[in-house]
Amino acid sequence: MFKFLPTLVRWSRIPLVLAGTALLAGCEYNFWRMDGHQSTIAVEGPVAREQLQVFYVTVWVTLVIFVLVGGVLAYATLKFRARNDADEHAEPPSQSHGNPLIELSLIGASVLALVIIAIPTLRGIWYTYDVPEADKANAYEITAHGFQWWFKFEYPAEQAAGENNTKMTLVTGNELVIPAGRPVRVHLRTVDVIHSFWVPKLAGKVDMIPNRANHLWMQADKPGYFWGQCAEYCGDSHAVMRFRVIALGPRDFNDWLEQQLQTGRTVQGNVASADQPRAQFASLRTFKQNEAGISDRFDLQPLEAWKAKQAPEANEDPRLVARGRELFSQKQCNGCHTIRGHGAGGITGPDLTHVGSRTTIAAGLIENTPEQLQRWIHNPSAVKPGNKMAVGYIQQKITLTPEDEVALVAYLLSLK
Amino acid sequence: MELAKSAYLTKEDHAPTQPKLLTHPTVKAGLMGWLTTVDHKRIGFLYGFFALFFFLVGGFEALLIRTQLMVPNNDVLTAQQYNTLFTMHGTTMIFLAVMPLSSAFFNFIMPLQIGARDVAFPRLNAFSLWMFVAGAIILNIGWFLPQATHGAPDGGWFGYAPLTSKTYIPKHSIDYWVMGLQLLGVASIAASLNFIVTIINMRAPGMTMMRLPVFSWMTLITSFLIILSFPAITIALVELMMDRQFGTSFFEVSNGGMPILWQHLFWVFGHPEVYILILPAMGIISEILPTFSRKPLFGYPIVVFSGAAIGFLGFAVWSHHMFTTGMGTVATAAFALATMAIAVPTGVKIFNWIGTLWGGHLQMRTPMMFALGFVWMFMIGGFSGVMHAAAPADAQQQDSYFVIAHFHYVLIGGSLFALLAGIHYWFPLMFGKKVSEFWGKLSFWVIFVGFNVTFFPMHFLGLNGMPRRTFTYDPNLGWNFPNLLATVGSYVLGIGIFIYFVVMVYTFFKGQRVGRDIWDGRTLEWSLPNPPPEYNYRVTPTVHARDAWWYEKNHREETEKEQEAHAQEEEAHGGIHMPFGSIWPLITSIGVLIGAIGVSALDAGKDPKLAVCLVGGAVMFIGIYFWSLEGNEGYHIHLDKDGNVVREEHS
Amino acid sequence: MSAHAATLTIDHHHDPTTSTGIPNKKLLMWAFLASDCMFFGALISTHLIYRLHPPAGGLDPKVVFSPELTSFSTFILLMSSLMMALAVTAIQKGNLKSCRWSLLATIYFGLIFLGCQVYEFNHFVFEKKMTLSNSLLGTTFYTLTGTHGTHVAIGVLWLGLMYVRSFKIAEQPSWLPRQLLHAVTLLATLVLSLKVTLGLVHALQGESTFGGAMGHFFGAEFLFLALALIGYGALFWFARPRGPVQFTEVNAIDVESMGLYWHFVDIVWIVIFTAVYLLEYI
Amino acid sequence: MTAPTPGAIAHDDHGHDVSKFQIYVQIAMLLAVITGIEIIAVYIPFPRWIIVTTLAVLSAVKFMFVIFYFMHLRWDKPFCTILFFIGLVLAGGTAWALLLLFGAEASLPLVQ
Ligand code: HEA
Ligand code: HEA
Ligand code: HEC
Ligand code: CUA
Ligand SMILES: [Cu+2]
Repeated sequence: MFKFLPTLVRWSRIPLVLAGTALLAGCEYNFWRMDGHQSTIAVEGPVAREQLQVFYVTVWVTLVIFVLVGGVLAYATLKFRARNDADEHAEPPSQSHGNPLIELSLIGASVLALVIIAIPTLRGIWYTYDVPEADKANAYEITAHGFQWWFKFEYPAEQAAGENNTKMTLVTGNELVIPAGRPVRVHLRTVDVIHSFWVPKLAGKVDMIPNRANHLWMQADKPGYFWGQCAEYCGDSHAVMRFRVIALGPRDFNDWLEQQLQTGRTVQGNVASADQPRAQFASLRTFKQNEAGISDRFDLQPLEAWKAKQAPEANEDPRLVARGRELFSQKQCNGCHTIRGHGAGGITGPDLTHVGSRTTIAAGLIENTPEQLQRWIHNPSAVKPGNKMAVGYIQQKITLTPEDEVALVAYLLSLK
Repeated sequence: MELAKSAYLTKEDHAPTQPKLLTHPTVKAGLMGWLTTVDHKRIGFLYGFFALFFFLVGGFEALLIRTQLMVPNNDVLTAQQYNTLFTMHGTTMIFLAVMPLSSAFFNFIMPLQIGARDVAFPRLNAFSLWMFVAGAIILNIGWFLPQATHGAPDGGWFGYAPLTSKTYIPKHSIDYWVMGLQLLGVASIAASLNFIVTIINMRAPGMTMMRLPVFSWMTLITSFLIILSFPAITIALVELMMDRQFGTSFFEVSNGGMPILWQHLFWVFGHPEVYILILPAMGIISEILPTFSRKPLFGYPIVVFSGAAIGFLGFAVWSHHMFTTGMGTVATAAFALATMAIAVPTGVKIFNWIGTLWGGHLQMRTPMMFALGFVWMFMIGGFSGVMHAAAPADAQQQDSYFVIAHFHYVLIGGSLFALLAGIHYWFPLMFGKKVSEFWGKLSFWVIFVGFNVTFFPMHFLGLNGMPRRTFTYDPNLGWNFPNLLATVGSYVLGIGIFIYFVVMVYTFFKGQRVGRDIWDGRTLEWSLPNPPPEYNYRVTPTVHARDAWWYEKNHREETEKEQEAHAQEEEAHGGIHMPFGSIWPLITSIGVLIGAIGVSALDAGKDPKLAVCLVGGAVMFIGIYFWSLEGNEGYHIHLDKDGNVVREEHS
Repeated sequence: MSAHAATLTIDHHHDPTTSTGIPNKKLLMWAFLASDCMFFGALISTHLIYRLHPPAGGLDPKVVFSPELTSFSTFILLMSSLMMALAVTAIQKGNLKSCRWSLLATIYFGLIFLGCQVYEFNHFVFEKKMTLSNSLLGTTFYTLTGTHGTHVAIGVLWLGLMYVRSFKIAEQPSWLPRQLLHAVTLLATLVLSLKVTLGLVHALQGESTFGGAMGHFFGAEFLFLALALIGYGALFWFARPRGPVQFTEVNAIDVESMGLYWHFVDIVWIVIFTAVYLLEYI
Repeated sequence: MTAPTPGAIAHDDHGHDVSKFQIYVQIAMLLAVITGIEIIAVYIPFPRWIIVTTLAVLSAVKFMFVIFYFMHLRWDKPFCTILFFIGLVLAGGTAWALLLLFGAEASLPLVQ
């Protein structure tokens, strides 16, 4: 009845060959190269490089063992298998029981292989744990706080201008700017559940655990734009709890700090004049659930995109911005967000003092464009399920008309 | 059998003094026969049945997961559903599929291998089975209740505090997880205690420990791992339950609690647990390879000893799951080295399996195919394990798809392949039928290819930075193609499993009947007719060598004479003692189930929580009390030379 | 055959029907206790870890604990262990009467221990203001000692049922209702005794004069006292000899396994007493 | 049903049965005394480590007396002892490792 089946099996080699070809074709898709934005192979810092080297040692050692052991296994399987009826019914082979000498030497060999792995492992453990003594003085300190589902970054050394000439520690959200070429020591804290701080190209992850003073260090070889990700399951939106790290050369870094220490930017212009044209952008379209919020263009040169973002928007409408500023407190956005100098001091959500100068919002999830920004404030939970901002909308009965949204977007983007 | 076999029990010969309520159920057929059964083979069969059912459920969940991840930014599932699915997939596969499937073999095969007529405590064995079912029910009950306030567990299979506390997941989903695992723990511990006593005390004469079949050895070691590791998670779960239900502060930071403690307690259990999943598999492989190589296992004592070493070392490496928790240099180094050390005894097993093949006459039957597949796949999984053990490298791999790849290679390529091999291997013994070689091999190849296509790309995904437990990913990270490949692979794998099961069910009903000992086996269970009679051995065998049945086959005359002498002796002592069935283990489990529902599903203040718990407790207590009053009497059967029952004596 | 077996002395340390000579039940018990070591190991570790890192502003255990009471209950538990050991030797020698008395004594010592614990918890909660949820110390302390207490309570229950079982009469099919009734009576009487005793302690503490205390005590507890006394009467009645019972030397293994459990609970307390209580006073 | 063969039963039935009662009572007294010493010891103004060691040793002694005498490990097959000590040693080792891990500097809880 199933006579055709052996033929079928023979024919099934074709899809196998096709699959093989597809695998090779996969090169096109970074499959073998593994040089994506979160690659642990295409590393750009000494910590990640050390970790990669340890990894390579393990790969080579196990590969050699695999070839040896696998070779013997394959040989034994092919050599000793029963090939025909005669083999099947032959007398059983000699019933030998073992050979202690072979066992012992193989055990010895395994131990030796493990020693080869253990040495770089130990070195790596000590190296990656903390900034090397020689560099300690040069290290830059930052405190990262995990929230469900975003990151807050504190710069303990920098005092920023607050309300009415007060000073407060500099705080940013979701985009961490660090000096390139300098070790950065990050203190890891969390306000709720366990999160994990992971910038694959710079350093392996370390968890942010409640009631625990963890830290990690990393260093970027040269200026760059890096993808980060929370790496410990932390509830509904763990998958989209991302962040970015931007490493800048000394000059750029100082300039950036300079700008950040200022209070939120106030747009100058004729607020009263009604005849200025409104900033135009497409009215909110409907987004698919989980729709990507990062454009391909942005991806090509993220660092350039970031730099461009530092300058004020081209077609700013002062009237709209002012309206947005009004709405920000009217709609109680200020209850959760801080905008230094604009009378907003909430700490439930990210600091928005310079939100306009970030390339991404909602914890690295979507690009900071008017369209995406409106998508976010229009319905945060559609972007990020279970989001605390959406919870706030419901609890505080915040509703926004399309006009409100447009104004708020203009205002937020003006905060450079 | 427990005491009946013992000299202490002499009351059977009394006139019946059993009150009505405690008359023993004697039905063997029908639903009641199954519910009251204490026969280790029936219990083993039931374990297997439930385990395979839950394997399909867990596999179905996996397919949903893979479907969601097929393309970037997919929206087949919501984040909530996805998180529930991977939690339940992991929990189901580990606790409701692989563990009970191993347990099915422990129950069915181990007593046969050691030449026993039953386990030491048959009713306790039934109790373990029903507790397992109760735990499975609690774990899955949330699917059928309102998702907003109940829902199935969604805290990840290791349920890290404080995410699982009431503050962050107020709904009952976590309560189900806590209670479900708690009941499964009781079931596993009770079963393991039983196996330990059985293996140590119920061996046939001459079956010394160093003649014990390796599968039975691994049963023993696994049982030890279970009784010694489950208490840690029991305590962790108790603490979590106290936090959730009585407002204690074990993991409550505002009162000084340290959530890291949960991780330690969990992994003190969790790592031995993964060896609980692999050691039975290694036992099965150590039976299959010699049989189909027609040679004894190479280096038997070393294989046994390395199994014990793996079990023992397994308790000293738990923190390798916590390399990224900032343990400090010394602790990290210590656990890294200890973890690497495990590669040595594991390697020893691999070497000895190859040594077994060497110089043999390999018969490439389906079980052998799966067994060889196991050796290859487990080796790959083990190597990625060693890569994890190198702590600095693990800082990049932890919680990435590299881990997913590692543990699916050891869990599927390892545990599951071996269990599937075991099903094929013992199927003729259990049911007297044999799966067609063609279909068996076909299912093997489809599963093998599908499995590798699914999980090999995940290594690359992990190295390319894809974190696990993510319901969505962006298209610009280089993960699209491997994910697509993995999803396609998982469908192929699903088809393979589907073929496997269809063939199995077909064979069960319509398969070709085969005679006894079709593989020319080496261990005692193959000396039995198939399916084995309820009393297993007409005459308790006497063991003269390590591969007892092989020896018997080669010394026919001598053993036959010996057996007849034994048969007469046993007959003179009153025939074969059989334990009565009992309903009380089931009643006790039902009581526990009711209580567990009270604890996990109901809100104090709103529902009659306390009342339900008390009712459950009362039922449980009645069950236990009547169980103890019922006594462990049995009846005797007398057999003729061909194993036909000639007389049954009920006392 | 039973008559035949009874004439033989049973070797309680060797069971010829098992591969190792160790009776199955004994082996089961020891394996279970090995497992229980891990259980209490994890629980005690939790307590010690949090003692290692007490939260700022937490309760000071020195202020909460009282060494006198704990020393007393430790002593009581040790004595119960002695009684348990005697019960086992008694039944092994077929001395049923002595076994029953020892079992009862064990039960009573266990009960006193439980009473002390109830008293202690009460005291801590209401006088020292330490509850399960208001402090980390309360959390770990109550969970640990409460779990131990639960073990003791299960032990008492088991002992009680074993005691009742020792009256199971061989030749009467009506033994079941009598067993059930006996068990219920025993448990009820024990609980009542515990309640009355605690009431007495309470009264003695609350009132300044002995007479006042007695007045208070009888006022509050009279009904329970009366019920308890009736219970004791009933227990005596149940315990009247009624013919040969089905509880002999062959049951020694049952008593012995139960004893193993009981002693284990005792040694856990030895550890708790040192690690939880005494360490705080150094 | 295998009847006990006389051979199996003739096995030494330990002559010390008569004195078991006395052994038990003596051990109980000893345990009580040790407990008393422990209670007093904590108030002695010696360095902490001496007292802690003393307490640990004394408790261990009590522990061993109970398991070897009251639980008759002493008279049982050694396998029972091995079985129990597997659990005891693993539990002790795990507890010890946990305490070390939490004692390490890296594990200090956060103090704000
Ligand atoms: C069947 C289950 C099973 C088995 C057998 C193993 C076996 C091993 N596992 Fe695995 N592991 C899991 C199941 C299993 N694991 C699971 C489920 C997780 C994830 C849990 C979660 O996070 O959800 C995990 C996670 C996990 C981690 C944590 C990763 C992380 O989250 O960061 C680590 C780290 O060290 C690890 C290591 C090892 C090692 C060293 C072995 C060793 O035992 C392997 C030894 C075998 C070999 C090495 C191959 C054969 C040997 C030779 C041929 C000899 C010569 C070889 C050498 C000398 C190298 N495993
Ligand atoms: C023994 C354990 C085991 C087994 C066998 C499997 C089997 C599979 N697992 Fe497993 N998996 C885990 C244990 C296991 N897994 C664990 C512990 C986790 C971690 C969970 C966590 O993070 O908390 C995990 C996580 C996990 C993830 C990661 C999820 C994430 O982190 O986001 C993925 C993703 O691909 C995955 C895929 C698969 C697939 C495709 C299979 C396949 O092998 C499945 C094959 C089976 C089938 C395909 C079934 C076929 C059935 C039919 C065809 C019929 C269906 C019909 C009915 C249901 C009636 N698993
Ligand atoms: C209940 C508190 C709450 C309220 C009210 C609130 N937000 Fe937020 N907001 C948050 C939180 C929390 C986040 C971080 C969300 C995330 O990424 O997970 C956030 C994020 C944002 C971001 C993205 C910041 C970044 O860098 O990723 C913007 C922009 C924003 N909110 C604007 C607003 C505006 C405009 C309003 C008022 C209409 C508002 N928020 C009201 C809590 C709030
Ligand atoms: Cu935060 Cu995952
Ligand atoms: Cu592990």
